[in-house]
Amino acid sequence: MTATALLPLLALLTSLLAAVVIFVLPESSHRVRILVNLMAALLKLVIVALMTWGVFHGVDFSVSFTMLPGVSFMLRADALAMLFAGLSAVLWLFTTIYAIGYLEDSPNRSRFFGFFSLCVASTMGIALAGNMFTFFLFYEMLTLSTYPLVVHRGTEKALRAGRNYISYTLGGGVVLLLGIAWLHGLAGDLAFRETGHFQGADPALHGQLTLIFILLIAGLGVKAGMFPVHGWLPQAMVAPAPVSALLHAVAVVKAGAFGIVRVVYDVYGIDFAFMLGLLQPLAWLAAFTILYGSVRAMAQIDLKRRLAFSTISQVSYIILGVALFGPIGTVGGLVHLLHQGIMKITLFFCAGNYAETLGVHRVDELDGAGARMPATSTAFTLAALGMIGVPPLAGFVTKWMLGTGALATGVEWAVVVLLLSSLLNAAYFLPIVYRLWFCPVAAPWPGERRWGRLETSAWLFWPPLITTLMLVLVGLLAATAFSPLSWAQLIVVRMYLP
Amino acid sequence: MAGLLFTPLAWASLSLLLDFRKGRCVSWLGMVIQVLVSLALWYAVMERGGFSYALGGWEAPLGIALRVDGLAVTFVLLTAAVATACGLHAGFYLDACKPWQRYFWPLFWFLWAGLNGVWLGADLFNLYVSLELISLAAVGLVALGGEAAALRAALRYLFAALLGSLAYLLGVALLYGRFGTLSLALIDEQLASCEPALIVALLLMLAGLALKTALFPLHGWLPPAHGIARSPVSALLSGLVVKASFYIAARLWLELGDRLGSPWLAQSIGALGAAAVVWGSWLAFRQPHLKQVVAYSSVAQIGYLFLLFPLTFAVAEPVSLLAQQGITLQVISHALAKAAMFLAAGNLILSIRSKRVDALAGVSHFLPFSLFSFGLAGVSLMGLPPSGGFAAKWLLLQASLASGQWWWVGVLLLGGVLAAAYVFRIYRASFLEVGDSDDFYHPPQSLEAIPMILALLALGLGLVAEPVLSVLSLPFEVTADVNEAQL
Amino acid sequence: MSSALLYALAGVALCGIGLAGFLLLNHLLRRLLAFNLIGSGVFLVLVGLAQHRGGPDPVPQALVLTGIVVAIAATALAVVLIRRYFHLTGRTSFKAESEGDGGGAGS
Amino acid sequence: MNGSPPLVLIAASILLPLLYPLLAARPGWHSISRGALPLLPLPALLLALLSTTPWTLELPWLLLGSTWMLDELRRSFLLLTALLWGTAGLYAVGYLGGKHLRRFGVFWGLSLAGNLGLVLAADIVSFYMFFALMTFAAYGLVVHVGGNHARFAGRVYIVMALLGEMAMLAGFLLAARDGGSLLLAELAAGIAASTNGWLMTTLFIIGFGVKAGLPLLHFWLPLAHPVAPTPASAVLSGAMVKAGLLGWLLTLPIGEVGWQSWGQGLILMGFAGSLGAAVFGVIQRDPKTVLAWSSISQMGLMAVLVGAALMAPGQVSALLPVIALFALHHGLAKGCLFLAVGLVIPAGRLLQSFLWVLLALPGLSLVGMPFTSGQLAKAAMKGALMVLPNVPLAGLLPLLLQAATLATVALVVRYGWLLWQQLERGTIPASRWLGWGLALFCSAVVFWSLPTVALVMSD
Repeated sequence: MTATALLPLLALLTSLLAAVVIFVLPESSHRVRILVNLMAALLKLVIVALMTWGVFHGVDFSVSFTMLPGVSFMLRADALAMLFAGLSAVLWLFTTIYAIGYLEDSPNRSRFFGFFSLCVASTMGIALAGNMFTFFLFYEMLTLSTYPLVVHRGTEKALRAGRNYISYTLGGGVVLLLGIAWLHGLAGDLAFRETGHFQGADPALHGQLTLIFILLIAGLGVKAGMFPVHGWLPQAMVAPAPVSALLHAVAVVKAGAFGIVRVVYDVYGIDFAFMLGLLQPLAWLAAFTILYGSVRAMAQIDLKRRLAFSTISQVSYIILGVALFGPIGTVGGLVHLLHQGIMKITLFFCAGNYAETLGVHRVDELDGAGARMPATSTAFTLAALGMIGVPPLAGFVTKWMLGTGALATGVEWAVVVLLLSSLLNAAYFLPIVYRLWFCPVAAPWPGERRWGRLETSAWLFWPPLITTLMLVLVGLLAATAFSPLSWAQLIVVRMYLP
Repeated sequence: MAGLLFTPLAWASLSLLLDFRKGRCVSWLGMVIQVLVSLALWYAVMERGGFSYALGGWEAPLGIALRVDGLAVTFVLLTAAVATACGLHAGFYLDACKPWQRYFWPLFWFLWAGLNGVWLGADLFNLYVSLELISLAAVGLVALGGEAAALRAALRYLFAALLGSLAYLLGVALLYGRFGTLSLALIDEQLASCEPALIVALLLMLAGLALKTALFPLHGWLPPAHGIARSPVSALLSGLVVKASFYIAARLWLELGDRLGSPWLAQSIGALGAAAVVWGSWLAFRQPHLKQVVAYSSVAQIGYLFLLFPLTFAVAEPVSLLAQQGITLQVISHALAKAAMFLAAGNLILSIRSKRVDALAGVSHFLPFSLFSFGLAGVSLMGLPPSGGFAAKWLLLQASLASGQWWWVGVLLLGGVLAAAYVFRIYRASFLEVGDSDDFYHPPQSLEAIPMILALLALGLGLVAEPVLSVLSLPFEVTADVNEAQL
Repeated sequence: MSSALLYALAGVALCGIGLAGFLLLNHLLRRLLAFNLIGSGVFLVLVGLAQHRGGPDPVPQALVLTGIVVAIAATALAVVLIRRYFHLTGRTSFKAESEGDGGGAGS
Repeated sequence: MNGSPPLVLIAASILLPLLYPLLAARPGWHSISRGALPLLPLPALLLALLSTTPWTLELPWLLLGSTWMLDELRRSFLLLTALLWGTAGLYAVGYLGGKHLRRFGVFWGLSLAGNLGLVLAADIVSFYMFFALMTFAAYGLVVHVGGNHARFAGRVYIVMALLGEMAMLAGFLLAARDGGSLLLAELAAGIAASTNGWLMTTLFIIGFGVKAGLPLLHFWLPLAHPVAPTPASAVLSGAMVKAGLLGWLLTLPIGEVGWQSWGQGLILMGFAGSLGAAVFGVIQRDPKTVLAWSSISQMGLMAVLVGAALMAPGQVSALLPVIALFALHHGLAKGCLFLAVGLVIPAGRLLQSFLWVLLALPGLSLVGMPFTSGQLAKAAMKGALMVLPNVPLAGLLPLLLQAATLATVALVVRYGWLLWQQLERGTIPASRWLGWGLALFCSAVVFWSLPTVALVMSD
């Protein structure tokens, strides 16, 4: 087996094997587990970096074998895959570090980290999947491996959220499966290809293809938290903070969004999807979700719930970008995949820090937290501003690209949506920022813990700061060669100019 | 090949003479031999294709004709795997102190012999005998629990099985009266036109077999029997025994159905299967006892199998092939997954000392291993990738879409969702945190490892479905040189 | 009407009677007997219908012999179970207990 | 980069205030971080003084590819910004107590970095970035004091600022598409050529109008400027509102033909603001509020000048220096006036009279008294406006200008009266005196020798 075939498998196996090792380790061997976790995360980062470098230079990493008659299991690393793989590899490292600190002294860590690794393995698989079938395989694996994470706390509330989560996602999975199976029956085993497969499809098939498209998007939309199938997301907030971070920033919602990108570009082909008249409704739906999520977020008092509705809103940016039918909009959507991940993970890390260090979960309890935890609050503030789209932070770059893309294709109303959404974002983020910095402490923190020199445990302290640095840098240095923006441009160049 | 039948029979007699512990040692040796023989058969079929073999040189109809092809050898291997796992598990699981437990081993071996007889049987009457052997052994195993409820379940099972067998036998009688032969292959050759008597015969046989397979609405006997039996027994029954009668029904249908069947018949059998999927799953969701959940899940999963009938009737050859492959994978994956599930459920029940689902609270804290096996098996039942259940579902989906019978698509998908509902109900119960005290019994690791291995096999089946299916499609060629096949 | 057909029809009639008994009777032993009746009917059909080559056909005879052996074994097993059941519960039918709680005392 | 100052100076002028928060946020370093306040704009001041020739700096790695530059217009704004922030910073050293000092330092540094950066920025994205940085950081200055008033003012400020930012962003997005370039310099041509020109112009007028206190967009100004700490009010009113003016100058299609009516509209709005603000201003009871209304009034006059430039493409080269001059004059004078609110009356009678003379000086300058910067600015403005063709209400123009002067007088008198009543006896730290004195010195003396002023005068 050559190196090009080996690397994608290795990228997958690092976390898969880590999961197995962690499951086998006894609950009490914390040090070994930490070591395994970190080593696997670092190793994966190296592998992904290698592959990214290779893909940049046009190396084709792929491996496949036949699973069922007419269906093959296929891993392939193209530029788009590396975008997502890179995101999950980088953020996995930080989330792992964070989770180690967050779950210190809590029960069931073996189970938690096992499924955590499994979840990342699935995400990696989703990123590297070379056809719809393989994608679905990992997509469902993701559903299953996140369930134990969501219900980790084992409370009645967590279990209810878990049931909701699993009903939504499995339901979506069923719809997706139907779409994929139908498509497979119609067109055979479809490997992802930059220009799609249906460029010159028989007009008689258009009706069926439209229906399949709707099925696929509906199935994927569940995970992407699109209206009206977003209901699981705010409830899944009962999960521990690192899980929420992972769910929102990397794994679940992104898997849905990434799948939609794959379907639109690499299965249907953007031109064909446009010709079928499918992108317009998708854009409307995305726009509505953007506004809906923001409006709902304003009414939430629980910090993590507010963040959850914000995710619903933000993920639809990606879909909007895809649906804009233009290279610049696509760049915006793809970049948002990454940027939103970095920003959202920072926000969740911070929310987790407040909860863990101060015992604070609600927005109105945050008064004056800025003075007590300045670094965390700075991170939160910057990420929130980034979400609003304040330059030079990550969110601005995407908003700018999306806006430019919308204008370039003559979709002026999308710009209005973007601006409105920015205002709404400001309306629900800025009050928090205000409370952090400008309100005096009203009452002693309900569950404050002292950690010595740093404002919180070092495991919890550094990850949000590093991701904050990243979210500043990806915006500030957007024009440099290996920035997410440039990478997205590379993808789009390869997608639009085959 | 004869070894496959004789080894179990010999061991059955042998272990009849011994008590439970000695029988255990002897039986383990027998399992090794049996597995080796099965592998050898597989090797032989791979080398030179399937073949027929007359036992002891006696030709049919008075002799016992055996016939092996890719499908048969797949099932032989499956039986070897599942039975070995259950046997190993039973060796640790069953309470050696109770005197009547020593009958486990003979019954176990008779069961195995009967199963191999069904897989390899070439004529209708030998299939009947094998079926009866299976039924009697299985009833015995169910009754092994010794309590009144177990006896009651066993009796109900026995009556259902006997009635089914007789209906089948009546069909056989009618066929023999018409053709004067018992060989399926010969009947297939002679069958030209569709006569009412033949249709009655086919219907009788199918009805009898459906009763034995516990097709909805004839499933009433199964949940009590499977639920009350000891876990390794339940695993055997659910994993293998019901598949035997289905195997015969499927072979009948595939040989004769295209001429004797009608769209109406095919669709109504499919509809019954669909009803089983929905109803079984729903009942599984409602059960208060863990093993009852698993047992009703069997009813639902068996429902899928009967989709074979509509999906192979009057459709193009490739579609029919897809459906057959799908059903075969479903049989295999269900056998593995359900065996794993029953064994894991047995472990869980040992640990929590209660059979109720709501007693599982807190288990995930201390017994993740068995729970994990249970969950992995559940993945296959739900038909989620990469499990064998998913591969099967995928093929069936393709077959339904390609044959234009899209209504089965809904059944397949709905079944998956319902399966998820009852599997996650168990999970939900076990994830509930109730205090930190570990007052659970921890079963030995070997008990925990066995269901895990089975579950992993079920899960991995999807990834290696292609090689498995290639064994399935090994060609059949009649070889005169029968002596070589004496294994 | 040939004698063969007569046998067969008689067999079918026996089957019918047995089946009715099997479904309608509650007492376990009676059900067992009804089962045996069905069995006899089936054997009669098997032997009766297979006369079409003029003389008696040895194959069905052999088959019926085997079938009888199987039926005896099954009956014996059933009797044992019924007896044990009666000892344990004092009942001779399923009806007395509520249906469907077979989950009883397994594992 | 030919003839331009060293790169390190450019970098330092932005980075020093930008990174200052890191210093300010350190606990226990109060005196150091407080003492560093006046030093922050020094590199920028040096940069403004040294840049005798325009320069351009390409930063392709920054954001979406950035360009910074300094031309004559920007240079005068940079001078104003640096001078005012410097003197206000000096004043702040003596003004600030220990309470929330770290927070104040953080926002001060960030606002300053934004204010300086937006002057240097020559491309849309970095301009917008610095503008937003200033806007958001200034919120921290506005609400610094705390309490209901400040919170309300802050809320009005941030809501209006956000609306402005959105209008700006929409305008920039449209302009970037139609102009096909991210350079500010090419915006005007792009807008003029586009069919959506009117939309972009409206968006820019609104977007920057919020900052510049255009009538109907001014609500935040009389609320926010008074509640901020005095040095912050000074920079808000003196320097930051000018950012709105600069935004207009950089984005509106100035110098393009065919925008007469827009120019006329802006002129009318400007006069309306200038006169209307006086009406509201004279009924206020807080000197700082009066000053805030005065800022609106003065910014109205500057809007008149921008309108004039929009109206008469031919006159742009003459008008721009005038606007820059006016901005410089107003910024420094207004800064002095704001800082004066925080002073006290000294003991000696002679000293008192001297103080009152000095206190009156910037006010008189605003009015346009001879030998003050105001006279020069007003004269330049009058001269520029009078030669314009087709000014709306051409006949009324002298009258309007007179009225505007009268409005200024009324406001200054009101301010003086209130100050007379409110100033108390007492002692204040020397640096407060020093800061105010320096501001006054700049406004009254240094002004005349500033390079841009010298340039205008030589014309």
